[in-house]
Amino acid sequence: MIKKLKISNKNQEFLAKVEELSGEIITKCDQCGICSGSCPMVPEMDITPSQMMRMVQLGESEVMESKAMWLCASCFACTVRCPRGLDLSRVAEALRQMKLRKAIDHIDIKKLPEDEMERLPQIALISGMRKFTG
Amino acid sequence: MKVPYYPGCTLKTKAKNFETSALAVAKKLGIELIELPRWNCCGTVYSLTDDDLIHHVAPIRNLIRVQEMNKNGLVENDHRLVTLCSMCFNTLKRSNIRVLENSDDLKKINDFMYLEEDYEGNVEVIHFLELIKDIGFEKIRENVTNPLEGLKIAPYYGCMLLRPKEVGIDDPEEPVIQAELLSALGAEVIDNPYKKVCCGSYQTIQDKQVVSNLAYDILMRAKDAGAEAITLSCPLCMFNLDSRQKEIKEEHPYFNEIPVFYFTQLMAIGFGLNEDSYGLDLNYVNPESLLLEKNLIRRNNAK
Amino acid sequence: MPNKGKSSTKKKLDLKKIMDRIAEASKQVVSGVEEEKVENWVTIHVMGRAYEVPADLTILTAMEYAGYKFIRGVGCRQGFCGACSTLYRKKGEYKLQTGMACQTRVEDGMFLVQIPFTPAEKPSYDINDLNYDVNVLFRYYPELARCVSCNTCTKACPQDLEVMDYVQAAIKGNFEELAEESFDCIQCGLCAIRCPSEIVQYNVAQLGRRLYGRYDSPEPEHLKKRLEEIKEGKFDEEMEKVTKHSRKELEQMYAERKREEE
Amino acid sequence: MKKDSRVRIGVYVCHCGGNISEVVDVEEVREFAGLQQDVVLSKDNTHMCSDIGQQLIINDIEEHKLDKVVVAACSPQFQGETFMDALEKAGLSPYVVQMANIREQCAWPHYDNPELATGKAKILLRAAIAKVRFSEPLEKQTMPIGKRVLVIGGGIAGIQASLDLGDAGFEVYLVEKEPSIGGHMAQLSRTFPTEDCSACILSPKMADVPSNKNINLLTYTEINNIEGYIGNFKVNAIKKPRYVDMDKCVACGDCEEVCPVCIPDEFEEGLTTHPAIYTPFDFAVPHRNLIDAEACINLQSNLNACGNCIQACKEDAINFEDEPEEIEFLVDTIIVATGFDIFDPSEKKVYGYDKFENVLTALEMERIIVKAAEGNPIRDLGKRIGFIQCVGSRDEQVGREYCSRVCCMYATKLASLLKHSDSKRDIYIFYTDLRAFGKGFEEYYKRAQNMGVKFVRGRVAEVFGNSNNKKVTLKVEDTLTRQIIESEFDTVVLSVGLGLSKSTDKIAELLRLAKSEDGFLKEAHPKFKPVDTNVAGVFLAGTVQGPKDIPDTVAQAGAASSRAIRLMNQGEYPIEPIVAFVHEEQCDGCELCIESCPLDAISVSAEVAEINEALCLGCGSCIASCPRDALDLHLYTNKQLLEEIKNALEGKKEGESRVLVFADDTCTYRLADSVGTAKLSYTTDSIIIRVPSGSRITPKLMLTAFELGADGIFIGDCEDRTSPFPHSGQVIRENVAKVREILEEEGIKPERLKFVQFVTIMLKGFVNNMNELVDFTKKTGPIPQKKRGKLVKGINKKLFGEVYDKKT
Repeated sequence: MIKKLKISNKNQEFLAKVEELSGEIITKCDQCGICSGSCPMVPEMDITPSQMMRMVQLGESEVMESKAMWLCASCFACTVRCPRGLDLSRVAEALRQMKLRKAIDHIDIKKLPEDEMERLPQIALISGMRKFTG
Repeated sequence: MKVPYYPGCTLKTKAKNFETSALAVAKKLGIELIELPRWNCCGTVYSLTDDDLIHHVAPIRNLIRVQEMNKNGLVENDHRLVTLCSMCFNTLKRSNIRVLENSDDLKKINDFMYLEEDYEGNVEVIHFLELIKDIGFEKIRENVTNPLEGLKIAPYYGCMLLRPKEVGIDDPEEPVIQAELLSALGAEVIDNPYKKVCCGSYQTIQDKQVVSNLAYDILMRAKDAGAEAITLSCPLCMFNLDSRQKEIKEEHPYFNEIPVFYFTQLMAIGFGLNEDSYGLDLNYVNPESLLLEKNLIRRNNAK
Repeated sequence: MPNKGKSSTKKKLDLKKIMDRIAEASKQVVSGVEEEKVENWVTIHVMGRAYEVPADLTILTAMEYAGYKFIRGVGCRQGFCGACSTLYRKKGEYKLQTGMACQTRVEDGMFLVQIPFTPAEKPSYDINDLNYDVNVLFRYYPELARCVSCNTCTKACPQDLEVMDYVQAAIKGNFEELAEESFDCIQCGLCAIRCPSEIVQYNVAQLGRRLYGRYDSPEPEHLKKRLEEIKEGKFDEEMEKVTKHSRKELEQMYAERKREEE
Repeated sequence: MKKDSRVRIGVYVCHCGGNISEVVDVEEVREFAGLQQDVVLSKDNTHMCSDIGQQLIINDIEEHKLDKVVVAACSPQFQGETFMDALEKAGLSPYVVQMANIREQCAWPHYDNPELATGKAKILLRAAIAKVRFSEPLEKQTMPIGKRVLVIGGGIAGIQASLDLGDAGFEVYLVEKEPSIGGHMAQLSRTFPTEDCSACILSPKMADVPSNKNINLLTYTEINNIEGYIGNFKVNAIKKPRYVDMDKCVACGDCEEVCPVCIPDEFEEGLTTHPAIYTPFDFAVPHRNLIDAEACINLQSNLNACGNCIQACKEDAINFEDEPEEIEFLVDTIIVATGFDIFDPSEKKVYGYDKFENVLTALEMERIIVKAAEGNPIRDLGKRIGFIQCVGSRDEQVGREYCSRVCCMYATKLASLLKHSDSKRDIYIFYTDLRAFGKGFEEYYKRAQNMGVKFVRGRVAEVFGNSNNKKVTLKVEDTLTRQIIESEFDTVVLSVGLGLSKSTDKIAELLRLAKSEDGFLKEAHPKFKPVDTNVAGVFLAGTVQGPKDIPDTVAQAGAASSRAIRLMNQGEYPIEPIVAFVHEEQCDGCELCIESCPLDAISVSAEVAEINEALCLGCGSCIASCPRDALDLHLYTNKQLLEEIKNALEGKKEGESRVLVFADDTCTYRLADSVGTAKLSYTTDSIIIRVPSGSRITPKLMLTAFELGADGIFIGDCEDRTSPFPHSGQVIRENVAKVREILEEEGIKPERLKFVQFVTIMLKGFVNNMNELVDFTKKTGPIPQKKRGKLVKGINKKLFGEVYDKKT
């Protein structure tokens, strides 16, 4: 059903926090969608990157429940193409860090099956733990 | 010419073939890659939040080791640090840029590592491909004794070598550096439109299905364009594009596998070096049938 | 139904007697101290509470002097068993120092707390069915991948080991360096307590040393030769002779034994 | 009252209907003025600016033989002109009146403290009297100016301007580097929003140009050099050789049949070719052939490889000995109309313009549509066509953040033309904001939607090729439904943005024209002088000043012509009297001052510096470069400023700290007035002294002010971007740095000297800066007299070092 959204400066703190952590001026994004068109992970996502930016702009903290922010592979395809010079990978990192820094890990490494643990190279384990655990 | 060299954690075990082929190739080109003493893991991913300094300690300590190498004469006044894995290259170079642009971050990091000497900021992080480009593809051509005739290869760049702009070693939209290298080796270069699409990187530990879907797209695009093999320069891309072909096969039974090489392996083959420097045993998709078909390796030592 | 109730009444424990014997034992350790002879005293704060103790005692003996009874967190008293790990700050210094209670002399104004046991889960494994590969370390200690190389562990190590170096060696899969660098580790847990990535360095090192020992470290030649000699019965006759003597005679023989020159 | 034969000054203190008298004790100030040296009469009046007030002054000048007048009232920027006219009516030079700003810069900001306000009013008045005492009776000067104008660029802007000026009877030189006039408009198919055919409306206008006797049309000609100034621009141009005699050639086309060479046709954006000898396009003006020297094999092999065209030409018009011809002429004003270049899409590799055949620029599409309409189509566009908007506009990645304004509408036009010619076509326009802002635009946009052109809100991320078919795939997010579109198209049109044409850089350099941040040429003032430039007599018209459509371009061409006519019509051009001049007796021709002037207005001949008054803008930044104090500035002479400073600092009580504020006329002085008007109060320990630019205050004057008792100096100027003077900010920074160094050597805190650049809306900023500096001087206490004494001694040696010792 269509959600009623109250636009007020009440949810400014969420926007301010994300802007501070990411160092990006999120209100600068004019929703052109180039990031979504460039993102390799977008087929797996529940909301598109530009939608993620829009939710942050409006201070909708429900964005923290999205799958998309965890699917970002920090590959900077959006960064090199954003016409407004924004770095969406830093916004996604900020969202992830707001969860991880409260010691809420995104994955439980122990649940990885044994054969996976045998095959995974260190570079996968280290980068994965860095991005998915606080 | 002696140059400080940073292997990166995976190049000692799962990606040993990347290192062995690179060292052999470098030696042939007259470059001695001197491994950084007491190097530590680069942290793999550059930390993107503004207020996070701790994750820059690891990369900067490696740069201090380069300073030490110059001071204790291991290398003569060469402040370049050559990396092989594009992830290490990206992380080290970006941390270097960050502290050079932000002097009080550098001061904090130097204060934190009070057991180490201060990082003075004069190290230049480069990738092995840049070193080859400086030497010139002509010199590469001269060293080729076993040209890769008839081998159709689609170079794959991924993201860490090209993006973001202040770090990339080539044009982020139309990279050509691997293509030039491969043609210097005599191979036929195939342009894969997905050559700069990310392999999914660390998503591979969260959901291997996501990565295998992406890898399937990238590999199919290359095969559609006529490629018989892929070259790349990162152990994580290698895992996601090479080892994950196991998962791709399970989902797409008629998908026939395509060998994936580190570009240094093909250089070693092209230079006709002895075969144990190729390290083909560590490649998941066995490339030997392809190489035999193009008679680039001899029958007797094929497994 | 376990017969729990029955066994407990059978032999009534005399708790008071036990406590007295312990107090007697600890007193006996500290008995050498005559208060009036001591010239200089220092104030130390144990878990926040101040005590006046003689200046030349170690943290361990000073705490015992102050009346602490150690059931856990004490062992060899010689600094090599790693049981009495302690965190302390000296007066006016921001640095958080580490040390073995039995090896660190008290100083005036020292704030200290003993960490009898570093909470660390110890996964069980059978060394024989592990293959000699770096991923084994990650399988049992995945947090190893979280190391940010901040070197805090090295600063915490009372044995002055290059802890971060051997953790990095573990990540690189260089078992030899891991075994070499971590050899003198006394498992005191101070590195693990301080690690921001929650790595249990000493357990990782232990697994690494076992794997290296089991699969890689060179066979000790002289040990192999000696084992053959025993198998061939070279020492049977002497063994026979020794087992005949009584305990007293053995103690006697031991005291008079011929010492090898230094 | 004291009588003194030397100078007779009249002082008038205004009540301003209570605005001043309610705060400042006007009687006390009037009496104080009367006691000042050379003041022969001092009166007060309720409204000095009224006719009665002015008449009072005129009568007194007559009756009391006054030489100079001081009016203590409002801001000179408010009523300055009124009193200058009054003096002129009374037969005096308009430049011997001085206003003391005791309303906006005294009564209003210090309304809460009448006693201190009165004290400050007296100081302001005494400083004004000192300044007027040494004012020079200058006459208004003018320069003769003719009726000749140069129009650079033969696009629609240049054509329209030339026709307007030609019709108005002015002699026009229209210089166009291409073989024909017409510019990019000639290439267009139809024009939005009316869809009338571009060639049909343009060719009659083009035909009017050669038939207008006042216009000298110089095509295939490039500007080589321009020197001089308004009323005296010396232009040197080079007419490239056409190798075809313009009088004989009738453009019959016989030569084109026999020419073996064929090269890409620039006019057709390279889609078709033409022989080495060709006509630019069918309605070209002049409609003559020419030979492309690089392509012609005969010219390349010194005339013995071919010659077919010579035989074929019945009019014997081919002339291989043609040489470039240098032309020189004088003009009084210049209109720059050099137009735009489209963004080169190969810079945006992600759209694959160089990789895929069927990815075109909008200009190429224009030619394709024209050719199709003429019946010889060049290319089959297929059924599915996609337009990509904002290619090279609104994009920081290619350093072009501005919107090119025209692409949304030309894309809509091309789409509706394509839909019109084949309704089964499936046409999409991928946009972020569809900008249809002009007259009739919205209706035209709706019409296109009615025709079934589909508009998708999302910016295309990438164009992929397909190996199996010729089509290309667009990857774009439809941001309204948050879905990712990946679909094939037969043709993709890149709506490329507009950028400054490359050839303009040279013109801008020659005329020293500034560029705005978007890279186009900068207008003197975005609102009030949109077609003027910072160089007198040079005007802009069309897309050279920024992207715009044809109606706006034509309007600007008319505006530029009228601005030029406004100057040339009077036959003389008034010179602002605020210009630099040289005390010849002190100048030893050391030439140090030459580089200091950004407009090269200073030259040295016969060992004496000379100022070109037409070029000098009056910023005064050259004065600091002269070690001999030989340079000066009318209306703000060294003597006047010295006296003004001395009187502003006199009578400082014990422990009182006084700050001098040198406010530049364009930004800071106007800002101080608006602070007063807004009744924002600030400290009374500050005296504002008006200067044309902050760079007028030389290090010597600053140090003298410190020596005479100033505890703090505050220089205010415009920001570099908005300053009317090209490099005043830079000069001030250098001067301030030198003075701070000397202050530090003498153990005086350098923070006492402050330089702030203002925008005229920073009211709070002005007040805070002012209060901060005064608080700082109060906190650190007044400068000990012993230290003040050593500041100016040997100042030239410190500032100029060995140069100063150069023995003449």
